[in-house]
Amino acid sequence: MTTKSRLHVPKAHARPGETPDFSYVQISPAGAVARPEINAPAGDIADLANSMVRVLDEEHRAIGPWHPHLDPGELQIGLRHMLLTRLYDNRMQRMQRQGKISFYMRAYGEEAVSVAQCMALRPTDMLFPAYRNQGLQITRGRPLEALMCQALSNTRDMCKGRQLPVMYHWKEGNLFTQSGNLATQFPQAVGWAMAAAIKGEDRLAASWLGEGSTAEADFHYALLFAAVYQAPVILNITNNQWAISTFQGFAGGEQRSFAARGGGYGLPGIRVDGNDFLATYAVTTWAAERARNGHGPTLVELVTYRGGAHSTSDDPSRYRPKDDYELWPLGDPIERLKQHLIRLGEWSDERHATLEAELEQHVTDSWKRATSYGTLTEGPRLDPDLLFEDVFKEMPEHLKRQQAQLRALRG
Amino acid sequence: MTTKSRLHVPKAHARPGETPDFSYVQISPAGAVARPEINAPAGDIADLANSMVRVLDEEHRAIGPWHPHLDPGELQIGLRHMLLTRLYDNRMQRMQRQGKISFYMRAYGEEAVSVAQCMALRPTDMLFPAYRNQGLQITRGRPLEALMCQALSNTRDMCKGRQLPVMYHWKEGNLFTQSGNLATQFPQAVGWAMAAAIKGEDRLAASWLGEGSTAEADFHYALLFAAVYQAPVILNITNNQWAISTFQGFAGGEQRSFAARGGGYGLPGIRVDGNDFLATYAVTTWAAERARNGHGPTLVELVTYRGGAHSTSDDPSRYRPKDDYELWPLGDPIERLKQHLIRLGEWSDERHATLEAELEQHVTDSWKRATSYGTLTEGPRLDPDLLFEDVFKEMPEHLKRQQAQLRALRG
Amino acid sequence: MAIMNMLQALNSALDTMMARDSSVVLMGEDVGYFGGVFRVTEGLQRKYGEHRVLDSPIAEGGIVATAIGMAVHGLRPVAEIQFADYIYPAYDQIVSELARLRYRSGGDFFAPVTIRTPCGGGIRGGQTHSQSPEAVFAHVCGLKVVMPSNPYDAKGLLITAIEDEDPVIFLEPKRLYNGPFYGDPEKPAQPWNDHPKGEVPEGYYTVPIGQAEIAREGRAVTIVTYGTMVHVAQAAAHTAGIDAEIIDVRSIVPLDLATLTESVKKTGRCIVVHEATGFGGFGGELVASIQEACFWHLEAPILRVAGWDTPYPHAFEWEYFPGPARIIAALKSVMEAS
Amino acid sequence: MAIMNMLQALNSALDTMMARDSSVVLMGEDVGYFGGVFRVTEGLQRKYGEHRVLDSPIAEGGIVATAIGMAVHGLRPVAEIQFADYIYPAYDQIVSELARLRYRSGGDFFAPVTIRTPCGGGIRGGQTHSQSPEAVFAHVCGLKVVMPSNPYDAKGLLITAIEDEDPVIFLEPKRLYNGPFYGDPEKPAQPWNDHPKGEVPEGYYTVPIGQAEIAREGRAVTIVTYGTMVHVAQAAAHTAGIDAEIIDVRSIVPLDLATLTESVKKTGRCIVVHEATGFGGFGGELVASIQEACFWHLEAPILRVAGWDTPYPHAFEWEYFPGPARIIAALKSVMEAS
Ligand SMILES: Cc1ncc(C[n+]2csc(CCOP(=O)(O)OP(=O)(O)O)c2C)c(N)n1
Ligand SMILES: Cc1ncc(C[n+]2csc(CCOP(=O)(O)OP(=O)(O)O)c2C)c(N)n1
Ligand SMILES: [Mg+2]
Ligand SMILES: [Mg+2]
Repeated sequence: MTTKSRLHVPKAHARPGETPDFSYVQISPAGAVARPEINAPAGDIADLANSMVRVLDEEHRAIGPWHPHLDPGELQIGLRHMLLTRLYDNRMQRMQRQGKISFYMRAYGEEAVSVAQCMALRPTDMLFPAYRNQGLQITRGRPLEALMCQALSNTRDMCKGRQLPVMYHWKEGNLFTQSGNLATQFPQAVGWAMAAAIKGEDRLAASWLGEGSTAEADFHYALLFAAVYQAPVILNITNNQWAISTFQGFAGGEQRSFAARGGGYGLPGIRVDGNDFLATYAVTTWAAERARNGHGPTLVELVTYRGGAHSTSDDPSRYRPKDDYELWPLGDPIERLKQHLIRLGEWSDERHATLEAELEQHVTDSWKRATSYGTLTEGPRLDPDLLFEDVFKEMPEHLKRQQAQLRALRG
Repeated sequence: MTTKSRLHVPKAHARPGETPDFSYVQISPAGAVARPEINAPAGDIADLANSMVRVLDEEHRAIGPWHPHLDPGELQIGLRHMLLTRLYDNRMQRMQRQGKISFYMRAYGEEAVSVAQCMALRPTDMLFPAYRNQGLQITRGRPLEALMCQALSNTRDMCKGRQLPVMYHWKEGNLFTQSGNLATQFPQAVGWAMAAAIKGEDRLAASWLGEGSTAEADFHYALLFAAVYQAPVILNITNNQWAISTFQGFAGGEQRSFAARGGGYGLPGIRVDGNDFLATYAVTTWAAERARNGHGPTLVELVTYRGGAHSTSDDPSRYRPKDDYELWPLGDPIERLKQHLIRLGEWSDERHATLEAELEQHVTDSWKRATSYGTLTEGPRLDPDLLFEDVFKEMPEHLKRQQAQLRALRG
Repeated sequence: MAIMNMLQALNSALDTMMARDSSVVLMGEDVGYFGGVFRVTEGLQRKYGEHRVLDSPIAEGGIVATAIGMAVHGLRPVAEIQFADYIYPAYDQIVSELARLRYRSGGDFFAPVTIRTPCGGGIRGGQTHSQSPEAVFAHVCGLKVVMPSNPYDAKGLLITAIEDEDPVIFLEPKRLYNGPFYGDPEKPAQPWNDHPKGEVPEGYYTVPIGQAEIAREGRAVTIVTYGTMVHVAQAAAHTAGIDAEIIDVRSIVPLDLATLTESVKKTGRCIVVHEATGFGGFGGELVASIQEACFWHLEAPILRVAGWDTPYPHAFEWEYFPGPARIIAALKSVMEAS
Repeated sequence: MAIMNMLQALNSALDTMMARDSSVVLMGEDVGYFGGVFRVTEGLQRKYGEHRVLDSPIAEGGIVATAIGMAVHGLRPVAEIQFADYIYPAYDQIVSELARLRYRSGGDFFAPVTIRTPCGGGIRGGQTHSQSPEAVFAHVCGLKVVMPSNPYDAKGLLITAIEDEDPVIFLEPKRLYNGPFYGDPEKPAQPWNDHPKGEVPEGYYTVPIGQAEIAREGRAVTIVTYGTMVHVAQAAAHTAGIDAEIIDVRSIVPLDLATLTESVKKTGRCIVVHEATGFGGFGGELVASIQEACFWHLEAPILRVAGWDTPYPHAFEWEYFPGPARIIAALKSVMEAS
């Protein structure tokens, strides 16, 4: 049967033992893509989905019409948030290995997505993240300690022990509760944006999902409803090339960019170098201005790479070459912004080392404080009575009975 | 709240009492659209989604590169099938009004879609219809009587009384069972086509749904899986402008053609005048050749108009102008093919009248035979024992018990 | 007070709430300009504008998902799913999201969405316009689930549902829209005029979620039921001349177990009746809970009368429907047991 | 015979069937090159090629829909849903299509699709990697639903499921993949080596769908359960020193009611145990059916022990899990009743 099959089966660029081959990634030169007006009709700017907006060139200069002309101070803040995200991630991964937390997922290699995009939005904009957007929390100023308490499911866990690590939320920070179910947040963000429009606000919603998650129905619903009602929303696809072991070709990436999905629905799709902090910032600003000025939704594809394992439960050496990330043609977002700042004369290796040490210390201090509120295995524990709360606003009789039963059992 | 709302709400072209305004329908002149090679890559032929393939011009001549050069004999067969579809529909609608059947849905105004497309495919190709594709059954030679028995839920009903009228199927005719749930057939057709490819066959699958149904998740799944595995399938959208009372704008048709959805997934989308028998035939042939020759799936949008009510439960005068269909710019498919044949010297009003009388008689005879096998209210009835069959291949104990219970009740 | 059928009562509930609370918005397929295929939202777009009564794409999952987002931003969406048979494309958003937002976010986020949908058979709708899926929602913690059996309750419960801070699945037995149904399709349809529950206040009032109602008092046996079957059970008890107490559950979640068990302790016998497929249906929960609470009072096994374990077939609608004959048979069986 | 854990047994079932029948194809997220996140399909793509072991897009609804189409064209697809918690996007295709094709087409079309999915908690998976959704499938007529509790049954039932002409929802209690679990998370994990059901024939054999198994004989009380809870019930009965008969339901649909009721008639007492949320769960069906059939033999109400009516929380996994303490409490309660 196999031999006569005519089915097309997408191919990964390389498997373990093979040489990474990233020739499939279509890359535009920095500065090459024009920046349309924010009121350009979707039909006129379809090419944005097939090119790649880039600002930083190979010499780490910022060039072209998308150059956002940020202050060096802002760039340094961006660098700091990205670095903090990475150091936080690394520490948490280690803590998972040591059995302090049950599970973890890093954003390694894709830190610019959350940090640059969040900086381009207003604090009043509502964000609907996926699980690899911890950078949004950090950029909005969430204390690491709060994130750690969540990952520890301890007595200060914002989720009251109910969610896996990394499933954060922050009501005051306008960061929505994360779901274990992929893509569900995408059309919810559209609904939020529809409500903002109905209320006549100029706030907007933004959401993220992985390229693998674009296969879910919720991706389609989001694009459709956003287009039909012209909702003020930015729909972001973090294309890090992998969905666990599955190459982006199985999500439809062989045929076409993911940004190109937008056009058919009538919303502009724009593809950007997601490891280029400046380009990512600029594209997000452009999409936000569109939304805020009543020109509707935008679909953004951020081309990046999942530098590490999918999660602490994963072992990528089983399905892709070990040196993949080193050979990834769009480089590392932190390194690239660092070099750009150095080139601007606004940064140095020494300052970088100092910053890193400072942030490491910050992570250490935060961890110390966080663990003082308990870990999965030690210290104070959340009250098991909480198990029955928040199923409903008010606890119905049957849950009260069950709560009493559990209390009795615990003696 | 309403006053400050910035939400965009799609608008119908006209409401009852207003003058129909079809200026929103983008129409290409007959013969204007180029016919690409069947192996043209999707990316190169994106424009097919934004133009409209038409062959019959205003003078009823067939012109341009899509002219399929069919024998007059074949055209006459097409005319016959379309006319039979219409007469069948009209009779069944009357029979519903008389209480002989519980429900009915006509294909009035869109007969060319099923008839021309079916004629362009091979009998071995597997068809996954929606509920307004009775023309597929008729074109494949299904006796009307069989369709009527289904609509009557009588003793010869292929569905054994289980489905609403119009929910036909025909296993020997390679016509899949229809669902009351919109759009579910679309990705199923893709799965069938994937199996055909795995088996190395050159058979293909085709499926249909309404433009309103493109909003369902299954539409997205179908396009995605078809594109990823390059399945030999033709995915047809019958855009008859309405989904019950809801104008196509609410399905995303304001922004863009429905054919344009294909491009983002990497499959060619092609828009065709669905009331032009020749154009519809030609486009389907082209898509079929693509699929059969290993060039993958095609998304076809057939632009047409729902000339009548949604179903016998509907009253369109509540939501659209009464004279809508008369003013529809693409005319009537039967009338247009008839005039073309007359112009070719291969038809006349007299022959048409004779044919109509013959087919009316055929409908009458079929109805007589069909009703002899029972109606909903009279004559022989299906054995209620059948209620419990076919839930599973073999009836499990609990259903046997229930069957016995019902038998006992019936005494 | 006015006489209303169930459609009018539901319309009045929506109208009342839209007038009182500008955050209430309606959405669904054909609900706007047209007023819904059953006309429950008739006139409301004209009155409140097309920004508060939204026609939606045919995408049940998208409707619920965007309703969640709207509710998170402070609106009170009432989403219509055209038929309960078509709610499954939204099942993931309902089960994984709507029902769990509050829990997973430690109480910080929640979405007070009401999902209205016509359910049940008896209108020649065939297998895809007749389903009663209450069981697949009742099992999902975090959802409230209600099913009214008359205009008065329909309006009062719908107002309560819209005001409720939790999501509510609001199931409307479509066979009751125009009048009560006593289980005999041969008899002419009855209007709500003659029924005491057809009298409905014009303005605001509520019927609490979480309370069953005794629809008929009796001492010999308890019939626990809801929706259309409340009336069918009445007819059956009447025909059989059995002094049955009939309890209209009304609120499937939370369930008013106290009212149920009190009755069964009194009568010592019980049958559970619903239109949905029996196997794995909500009747199982009712029987299990009642037998646990009332075991020592029971003089006969609790029997269930429910739809057969098949789809709802077009031609055999009345063979499928758990009508008076089956209820009477069950009543007799539990009455005779000893 | 070989010693296999449940992962190996499932893999062996797939391997056996792929070798015997070239129409068997596998599909699912990460099942191909990688061999599945739990490694159930490990090595099979290498052996049978990437046209018979397909990596799928992350679209559960699309996976089931295309599997239906494939099955209609004569293939025998075995689709993996990565976690049972993620099966809901496919719910419509399963409920409205897969379960009903044969019925609605008068027997002319059908789709023998097997859907495998890991279910249950106890692996620190939090609220979205721990669910047991058997009840929302058991209620859907046209589906068979099975849940094995050991490697021997897992392989035999999976082979039967693949050969079955009807669709089968195949639920794999993931906590049992590597060894039996007796309910105490503090105790070191046990391998399947020492368990008699860890001995599994290398080749083809079947375990029938529709037959329960007596996992432990006893005379004092019947415990009706399935999946992980079979072992937890064993431990509980052992600890409590109660002569319980434990029935492993195995096949949820069709249900082997005869084996259940025979046991309960013998013991006169019964508890029903499952991991899923209790309210509206499959336990209700079990209790309702058993009390109906065994009423006159029952010496105590039938009690249910199940997951609390909340999501499965990460930090309170073991407070949530219906472990030995709760089972023992229920056993004592029914034993003492009189
Ligand atoms: C509905 C659903 N299906 C499957 C999964 C299991 N799963 C978790 S992450 C993942 C891969 C997601 O890949 P992608 O969307 O590309 O995001 P990335 O991990 O690359 O950031 C899968 C399949 C899930 N969480 N939810
Ligand atoms: C899943 C689902 N949702 C809703 C419905 C109710 N419904 C039946 S037909 C219809 C309109 C379909 O419009 P379209 O797809 O354009 O097809 P047309 O009737 O125009 O041929 C609707 C909403 C349904 N049958 N299935
Ligand atoms: Mg990814
Ligand atoms: Mg239509």
